[in-house]
Amino acid sequence: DALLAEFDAAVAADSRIEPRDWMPDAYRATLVRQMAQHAHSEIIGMQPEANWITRAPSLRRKAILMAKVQDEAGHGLYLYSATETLGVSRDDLLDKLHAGRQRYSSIFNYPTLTWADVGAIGWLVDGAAITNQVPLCRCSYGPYARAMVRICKEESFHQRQGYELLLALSRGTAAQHAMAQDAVNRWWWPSLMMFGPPDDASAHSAQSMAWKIKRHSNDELRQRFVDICVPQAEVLGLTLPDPDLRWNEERGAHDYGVIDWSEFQEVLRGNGPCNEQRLERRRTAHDNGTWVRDAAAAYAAKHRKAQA
Amino acid sequence: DALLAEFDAAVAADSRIEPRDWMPDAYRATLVRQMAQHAHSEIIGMQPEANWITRAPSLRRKAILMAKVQDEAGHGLYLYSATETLGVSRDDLLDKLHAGRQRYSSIFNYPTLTWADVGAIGWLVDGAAITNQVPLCRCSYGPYARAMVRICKEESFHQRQGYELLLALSRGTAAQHAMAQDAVNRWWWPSLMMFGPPDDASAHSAQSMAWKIKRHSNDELRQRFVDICVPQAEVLGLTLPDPDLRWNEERGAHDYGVIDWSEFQEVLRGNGPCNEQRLERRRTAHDNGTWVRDAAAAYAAKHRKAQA
Amino acid sequence: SGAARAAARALGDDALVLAQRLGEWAGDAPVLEEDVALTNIALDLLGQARTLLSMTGDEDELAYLREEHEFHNVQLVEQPNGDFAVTIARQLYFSVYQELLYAALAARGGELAPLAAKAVKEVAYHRDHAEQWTLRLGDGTEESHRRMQQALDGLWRHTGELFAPLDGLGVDLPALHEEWRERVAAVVERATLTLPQGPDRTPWAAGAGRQGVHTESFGRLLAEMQYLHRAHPGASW
Amino acid sequence: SGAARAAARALGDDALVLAQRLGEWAGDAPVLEEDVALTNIALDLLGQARTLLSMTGDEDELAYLREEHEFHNVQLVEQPNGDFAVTIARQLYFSVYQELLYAALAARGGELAPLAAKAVKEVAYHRDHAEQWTLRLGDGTEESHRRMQQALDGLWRHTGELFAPLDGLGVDLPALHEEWRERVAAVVERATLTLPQGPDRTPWAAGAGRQGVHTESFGRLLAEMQYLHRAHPGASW
Repeated sequence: DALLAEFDAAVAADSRIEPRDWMPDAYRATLVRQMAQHAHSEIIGMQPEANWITRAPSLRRKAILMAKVQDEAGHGLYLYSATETLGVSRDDLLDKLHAGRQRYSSIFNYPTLTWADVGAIGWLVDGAAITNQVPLCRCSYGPYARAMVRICKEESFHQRQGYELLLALSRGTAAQHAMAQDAVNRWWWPSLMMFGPPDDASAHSAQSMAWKIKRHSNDELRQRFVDICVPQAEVLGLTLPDPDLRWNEERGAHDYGVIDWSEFQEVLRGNGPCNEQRLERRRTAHDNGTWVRDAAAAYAAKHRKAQA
Repeated sequence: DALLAEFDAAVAADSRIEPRDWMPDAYRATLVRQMAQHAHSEIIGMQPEANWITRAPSLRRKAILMAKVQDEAGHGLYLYSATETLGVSRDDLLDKLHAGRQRYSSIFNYPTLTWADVGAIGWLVDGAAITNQVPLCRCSYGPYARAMVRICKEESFHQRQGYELLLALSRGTAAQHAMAQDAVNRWWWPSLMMFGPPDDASAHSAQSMAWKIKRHSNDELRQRFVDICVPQAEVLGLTLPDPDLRWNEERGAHDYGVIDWSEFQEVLRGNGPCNEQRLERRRTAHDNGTWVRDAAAAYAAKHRKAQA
Repeated sequence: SGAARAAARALGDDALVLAQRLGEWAGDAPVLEEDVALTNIALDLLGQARTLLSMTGDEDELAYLREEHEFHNVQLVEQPNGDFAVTIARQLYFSVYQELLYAALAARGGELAPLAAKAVKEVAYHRDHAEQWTLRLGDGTEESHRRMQQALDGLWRHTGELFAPLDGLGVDLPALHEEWRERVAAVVERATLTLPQGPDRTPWAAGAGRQGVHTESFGRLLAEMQYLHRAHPGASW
Repeated sequence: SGAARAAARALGDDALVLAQRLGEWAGDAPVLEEDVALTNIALDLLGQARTLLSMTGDEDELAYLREEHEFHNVQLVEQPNGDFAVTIARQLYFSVYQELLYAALAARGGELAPLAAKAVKEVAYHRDHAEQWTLRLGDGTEESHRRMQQALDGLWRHTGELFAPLDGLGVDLPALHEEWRERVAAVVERATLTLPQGPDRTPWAAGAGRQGVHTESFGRLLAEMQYLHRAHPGASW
């Protein structure tokens, strides 16, 4: 019909779809699913890093890490707000997260075992996130695209800080260097999995590309990430844990080893190292905060009434 | 009457009063008060020392400290059992403790701030306790006297271990020596207060002495304790924080400075450094354990029924 | 002078220790906005701490290599977070104090004045944050009222220490006590709560953080904060 | 041999870390009898740890100066205490395992046999203690049943690791797995509970304590355990 034609034309012309515009139900549902997952990832993603705030080994690093975790809370706020423009409330989204009915990025189901993990998350996980997210700044849905512009700017700052943290360790004592290498060993493969299943196994990709929610395939983005990381690892003086990693002259890109997708599926199914722990901690924080939120609501209601 | 005469005669003859013997209500009440306070002191007394179990600086010291805290739990068990012979249940006594209607020794309202405090508690607090308790092994009430025999044996073991811990610190690095001296500075005066108010201000003493629940006055025991500690402190190479402490040739005893009884009264009134913390932690442990005790009771009831 | 340095260091310790406590909240706040706000306050305090400690030595040596008794922060800031009401009560007591203190320091000039002039603006926000939450919790639900009153009562005994004279500071701290009490009382009253009546200091003479005597939980706070740094002597991070 | 020493050290780490966790209970048990019992078990385990670690080096250097990844304990023993049911579930899984293991070690002779022969008696008591409580909690109230089942389920994923082959031990650990499962199942069934059905190991290949990879809470356990020792390098205690 006419509305759909108008919508398709707008997407084709690279115009932004705005909250008041008509949009297909499936487009809206896809956006809600993806934006909610993204918002949830920001707040669950605070946990593995917050794990090291109290133990950061210098005051400068402590300040950087605190600021980063604060930014993640801020990103969560933008993204929940952007999602609310699609007609779902933050409370509702949080309930779905806590009930296990909406996802967050599987990467946060891996533990941060040492201080170097803070650096590896910055370099690799934030690096992968940026590679994924930069194209989203041109996403067809306006509020999401604008939130991503702001988020990407901050993320790239985090990524550089993570890189610099690892560099300091790599050039530090033998124990510090080993700590950095161990962290990269543990985070490399999970980071590659952040781009999602291979293109031929990806359920939602084709429609999302057509709608310009997504602009590059999973494998394209993964390749881009690998090509960026290899020279950075060399400068760091750290090895990426993949014996098959090598430059392919013909393709003008790096070949890399086979990803263990069975691990990815297991973590997705809830059997990763920290799935239960992360969700449980989130639920506990939420439950412990109920009386506070109730108090704020009661206070606001009283004072609205008093003014009316 | 005849019963009272018989009781008085037994006490006078240094016979033991046993649970089935008739006894005056006031004698029973005094014993319950004192024995309950003693039992409560054992279990509250676990807290300041347990505070260091997880941080003990060598495995040998960790084992010694664990064993000591275990002994305290054991002493609590004997003493609650002995008190139960007077017709009050442990549950009832614990309820009174948690409600703040029965006391525990005020000494446990002081914090253990460093590892050396574990030594100072052993040397000074256990030392004062033993000085108080050895005469109780001849107390007129049989079950209490017998419990005290067993307890005193273990306490004197603890006291030697505490002394030895301090000795190792005193002879260790400068930082260790300072840690030991600081602990002795903080625990000396509170230990002297463990003997209770001066004889002329002691409410219960006269009657307790007549009943042979108590055999020496507060000030007598305090003097005995001071005279024991002074030479031990010299061997330790640590200073007792009392400028007025000196040998009095005439009395054949040490003179010592004026005790700040206002502090004692404040701590007794609940305003010591840790009163709230200790009682709150005890209540929390008890409350957290309710479902466990309920389960054990339900299980026992089922299986009694099943056997009947 | 030595006394001035010691005073600056004590104020730095206050800020450092409270930042550490607030950092424990990260990710666990009752609403996402509070994850942002509490971390923001922690960052301000950490910044103040770094400036103050650096005036008296190497910030990391001071933060990571001193023993418990060498820290001269007031005991208030080391008290455990408890529930959100306890954290807010601690913030209220401390931010009102810090605002008065920094204002006095800024006014009097001298070495600490530039820091104080900057920090007083940050602290005004901390105080406003604490006030807003005191009002909401005090005048919210029955449960929040009860918890907030309990929190105010529980921490009251650590407030007297804030106004003990501090050598070398150049500010008459005892003179600020009355103003502090009035400001706190005004918020507490608006929040339908009662200003605590008990003693405002522990009767145990030795119980003052300014003399290097702390509470049991402080040792654990330091162990967590310093462990990694101490496990790698001499390393750079 | 080096492998035999590494195996002894790994068993020593198991005992040390579980003793440390149980030590956290001191003073907080649900009944006074359990303050005695849990500390007693902790003391037995600490004794085993000291013997095992001393066979491979200085016990204190090993306990206090290794980094996280140098500890080779199974992840089960480092899991946080949780509520009493979690502690009992951890005790049940681990004590049945340890009893089988020590019996096998005692039977086969060799360097570890004397320790194993002594320890197997201690562990029989630990296992009996865990069994009695599993029965009481499983067949007690509705709440205790729910908590106990949840505890068994939650820790199940850390049980598979117990039976991974351990080089140099001289005991065929995988061969003990079936016997372990039968013994645990028998208790669980008597307690009216259900043997967990999920995976008995984390799918993350690197997730094995025996290879020096641990869980997030282990870093905090070590920080607490080692802090004081590390804060005074070279001191004797």
